[in-house]
Amino acid sequence: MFSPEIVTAAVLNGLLTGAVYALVSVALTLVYGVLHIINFAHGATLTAAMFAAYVAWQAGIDPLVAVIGLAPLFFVLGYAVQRWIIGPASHGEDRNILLVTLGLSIVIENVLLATFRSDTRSIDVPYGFSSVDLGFVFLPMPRVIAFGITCVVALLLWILLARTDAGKAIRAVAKDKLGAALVGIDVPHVYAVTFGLGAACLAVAACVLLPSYFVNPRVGNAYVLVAFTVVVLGGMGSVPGAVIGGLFIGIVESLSGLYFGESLGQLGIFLIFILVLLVRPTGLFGARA
Amino acid sequence: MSRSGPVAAYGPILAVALLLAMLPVATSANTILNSMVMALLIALAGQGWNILGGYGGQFSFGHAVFFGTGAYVTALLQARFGVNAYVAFAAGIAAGAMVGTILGYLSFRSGLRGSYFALVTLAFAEVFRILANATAFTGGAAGTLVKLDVRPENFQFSSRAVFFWIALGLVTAVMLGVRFMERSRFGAWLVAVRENEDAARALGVDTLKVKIQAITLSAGVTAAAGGFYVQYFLFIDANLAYGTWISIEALLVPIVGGLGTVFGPLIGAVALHGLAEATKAIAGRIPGIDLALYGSLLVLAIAFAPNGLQGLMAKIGRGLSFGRAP
Amino acid sequence: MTTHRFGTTRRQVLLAGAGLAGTLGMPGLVRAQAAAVKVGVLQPLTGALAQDGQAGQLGAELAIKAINAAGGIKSLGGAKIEAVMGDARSTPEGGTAEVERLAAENVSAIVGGFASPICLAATQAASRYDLPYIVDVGVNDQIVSRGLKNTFRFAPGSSMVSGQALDNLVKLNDAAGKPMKTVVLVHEDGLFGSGLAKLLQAELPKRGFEVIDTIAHPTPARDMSNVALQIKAKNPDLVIPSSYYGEFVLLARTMQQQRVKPKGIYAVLNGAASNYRFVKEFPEAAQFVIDTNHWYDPRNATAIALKKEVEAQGKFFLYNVALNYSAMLLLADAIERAGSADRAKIIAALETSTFGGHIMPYGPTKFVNGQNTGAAAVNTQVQNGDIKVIFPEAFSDAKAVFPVPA
Amino acid sequence: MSGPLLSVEGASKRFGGLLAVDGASFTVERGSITGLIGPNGAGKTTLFTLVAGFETLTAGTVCFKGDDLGRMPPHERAKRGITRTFQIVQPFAGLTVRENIAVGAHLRHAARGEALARAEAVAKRVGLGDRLDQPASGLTVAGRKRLELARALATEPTLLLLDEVLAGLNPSEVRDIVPVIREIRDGGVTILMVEHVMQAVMSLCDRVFVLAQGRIIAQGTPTEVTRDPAVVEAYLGHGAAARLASREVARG
Repeated sequence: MFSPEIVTAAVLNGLLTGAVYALVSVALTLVYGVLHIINFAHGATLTAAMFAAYVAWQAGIDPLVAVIGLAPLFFVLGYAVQRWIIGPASHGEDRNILLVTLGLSIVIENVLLATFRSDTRSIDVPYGFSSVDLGFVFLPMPRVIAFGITCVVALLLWILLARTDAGKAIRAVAKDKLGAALVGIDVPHVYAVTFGLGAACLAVAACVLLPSYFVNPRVGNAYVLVAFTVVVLGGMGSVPGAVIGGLFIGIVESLSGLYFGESLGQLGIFLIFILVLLVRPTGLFGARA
Repeated sequence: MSRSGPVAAYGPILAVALLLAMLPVATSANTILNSMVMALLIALAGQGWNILGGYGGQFSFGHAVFFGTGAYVTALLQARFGVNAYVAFAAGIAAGAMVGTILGYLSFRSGLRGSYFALVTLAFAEVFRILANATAFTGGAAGTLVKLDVRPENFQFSSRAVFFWIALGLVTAVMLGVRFMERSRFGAWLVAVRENEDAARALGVDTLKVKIQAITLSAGVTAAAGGFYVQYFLFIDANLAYGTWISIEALLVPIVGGLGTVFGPLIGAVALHGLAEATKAIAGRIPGIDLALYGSLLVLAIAFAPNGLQGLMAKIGRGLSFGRAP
Repeated sequence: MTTHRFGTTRRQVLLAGAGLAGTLGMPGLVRAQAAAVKVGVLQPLTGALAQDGQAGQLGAELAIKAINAAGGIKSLGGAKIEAVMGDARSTPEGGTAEVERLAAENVSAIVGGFASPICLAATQAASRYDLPYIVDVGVNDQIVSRGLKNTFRFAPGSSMVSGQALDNLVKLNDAAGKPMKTVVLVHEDGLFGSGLAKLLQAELPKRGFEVIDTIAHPTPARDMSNVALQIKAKNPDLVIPSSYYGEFVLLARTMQQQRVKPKGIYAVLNGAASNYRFVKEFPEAAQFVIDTNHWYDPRNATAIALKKEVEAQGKFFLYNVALNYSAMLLLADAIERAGSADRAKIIAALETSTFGGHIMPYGPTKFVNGQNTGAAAVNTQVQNGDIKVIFPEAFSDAKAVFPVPA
Repeated sequence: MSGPLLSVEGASKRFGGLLAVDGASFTVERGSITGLIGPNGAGKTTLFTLVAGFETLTAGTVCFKGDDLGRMPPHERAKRGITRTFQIVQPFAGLTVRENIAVGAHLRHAARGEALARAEAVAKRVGLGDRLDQPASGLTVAGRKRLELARALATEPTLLLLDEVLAGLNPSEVRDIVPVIREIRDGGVTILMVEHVMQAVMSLCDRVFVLAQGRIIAQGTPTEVTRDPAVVEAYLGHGAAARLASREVARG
């Protein structure tokens, strides 16, 4: 039905889109894996980060430069929010965490609305319209860069988790928070660090997303459901699972969009999501719940 | 509560209902009536959620799937097949309940619990939303309009007060039903499932069956809210029917009001509705400020009343009685 | 029936007030005491449609400012118009709740709504009070086809717009020597996109065009690469998109990235091609995009002055501003002729309106079953960083660039 | 009626590479208290869950009143008259003692009033009569053990499966609860218990089966079994029996 060129191009495009999904999902899965909560404020945080990148751009800083400052900034913000708002307000109860993050997402979205109004804004970076020409397909430069940065971030995160003491502490808390507390790990601190890492990942995602996308006070929500799908597919709490799952979903979405239409393409994602949950809720890529 | 007689059990519900029923007599302000109709509608949807989430401990993030099915079936049967509105409304409830049975069978049979169950419901709602948006039969993205023909036999009334009474009647009936459930074997088993599934199974509780029955009931009640929505606004589209807003409202009100309690959803709905109106009145003209305030107050409420408003009131009550003690 | 009794009572009070003003018959005295006429301005100020809602509100406010500055409603002794703002929160429930509040605050009429679902719910709620309601944008045809006596739509509905879009396209194409033969339709699967696509699919072949593909996409869409790729593969002469702002921006940008260059982009009721933000942010991607949409009359002196005023506030002169400005003037004219703030009289005055003092490229207003048959959409084209009207010629301020030079 | 109440034939359960229960066979006679003992990791609890239906057999059969239970789920078994307790107590924490027990009573009594009355009676039997309206979460460990027992008893079982119901109790608490268990049996309920507290096993059980590494290695009265060299070896390690025997010979 479609020529091989288009199909190949669709796969490559899906891969590039998938990289952003991966980044957004890594943040989600990290928080889930350690805190065992579903963070309802995930989308709003992404939106906030995109507005931060937008403000930086208005001040003359390219998002790809701004990321150097925004990622640490969002780490600190994420840390603070978990440590001093979500943690204390939720009294450690799952349903309260759910409500607190829900409340936070309402606050974030509407503060953004009050500040920036609801206009959909986009930025025109110098490399915005340049492409990598593969002969049969043009790959948009901003998204190629996004792909590269995602790979770097995933690698850094993996090193952090696997090779550093902080990573060990995070993994210990994820496995058994009581045990971790018994051996002297400061669990609230680890929670906050994890939350901060998640927010930092979102800041990176925001910075690579902005040059090729747009921003308005509700934009983050478009990525949340997909991120959930990716996280479930990759196994809740599994970082490598989220990366592979993100890329996979990107390709599936692209191809099903091509063959079944864009609207039903998203349907395809959710059907996969439901199927995986019903058949193998621990995810396709291992990671025992 | 376990040994109270029928008067203590059902009396307060009827008393509250009677008191509320006076509202249209006390005020003819349609602003208030409309606002209360919406609050009751959310209370109804939330009571549905409460049956499964509050009593059964199965948190759904996708009750929109039931609300929307109730709404669409009610609307489509009238708009496409000229079915009588009341029949369509009943069919909407049945259809919603059926979707609940199927969804429950699929997910509970696979042993989904906790976050996994929450996510699968979310995904189902999203699938229904996309389908309703893309299918010609549902009117696609343009939605379905019920013909405006204000006659009581069409479940359309010129007076907001009548809608108010109907909504109140539905909420009251469901509250009585939930109280009855609380005092039945099914209710005891459902709570046992929430508290500890393995222990319940050991005591002879068919947990799968109980959960499926609970989600069926739950879905039927929330579907009733959807059907009522259609009769009130005479219009439904995919985002209204299956959007996340109703899933969130439905879970928010019982949690805020008091999870697994008969009055929780009603208290939560009235409180949250009042909060939204109040913040709107305070916030002035900059868009978003009111909702930001609303969100902040929500977070504060959870921080200081973690067991819902009823828990808070109970705490205050205890505090007062301790204070009075010599 | 409580509501009706309540409504009647209020109306009787108002009637008594108007009668009093009439019997006094002393303009000077009355002017000093003339009670303001309350008018509801209902817009989605928060939520998904807030951008449009805020623009609409601005238009209504500017109109009220102008009316009051010019002496208010003369037949009511110079009564000022007082706006009561309502936020529909981008949902039908929100719209209904605000109509109830506005009705309780005794407004004489309501202007606005913007989105079709909001308009459907709000007009119906207003009809309970026989409260005149002027729909500003809401293009769904069912808004005015339900037989609500209180409902008037100043702007064209979707069938009118799409009919005009087709007619104008044929004329443009004929004038250019029929360079366009093949068409790809791209539409959002939301409220107006799918209906429009269906209509175009049926009508275009009758007018000599071949629709070689129809591509639907969701809102929000995260990626338009596939759509661009498919367009590239089909290589049509003309692309007809109907999408909301964000998605069209994505599409236009992606097409540019993928070097997809059809001979023309002819949009219908497009969110972006008539939006200065898009033109400003992506001048290259926006260049020569044609839209069929609501637009102000660029030759109208008031419109030009108004545009300056809005832009001086650092805001964009979106069509919502012009439409709500005009709709409010239309309402003021009806109140003037009714000589009363009474709802029924305003409805009667609107029914017989021939109002021509608006800033839209329309003829005199004439309502048939609530629809202004004098309304019309025009073709705009982005030319060198500005949005120009290119068709019909009676209102144009630039010549069409059609087809786009390769 | 003839034949044992419960007979397990060649029961095996494999978890991945681990054979937790390996062809175990034993019987429980009507009206008896039968013990299932063995060192840690012997597979007692697994065998127990197989009988209760919480796990399915890899091989073998579990017959109750002569019928093969096959893959019957736990709640069906409870209806047939097999009810278990949990080693780690699993109270319905949010409910009162009365409501907890009523859940069990509802199995045979649909009406709420009856179930509550029944719960009260059972609570008195196990010594919880004065704590009926306390929340279950507020009970002491001993109280929770009694609650576990009461809930199971409220289902009116024919065969009661007690999983280390005495574990975690101090000696005086054990002394208090042993007669309760005996009374239950005297009331006509057959009991199969997995137990670690040997003192209780010795005083309660009519017959004992010893499980080691997934196999039944010995059976008999408590006294017989404790003299069995295989059992001593299983508990104390290889060669222990011989050493003990030689010591006794030397003393004798």
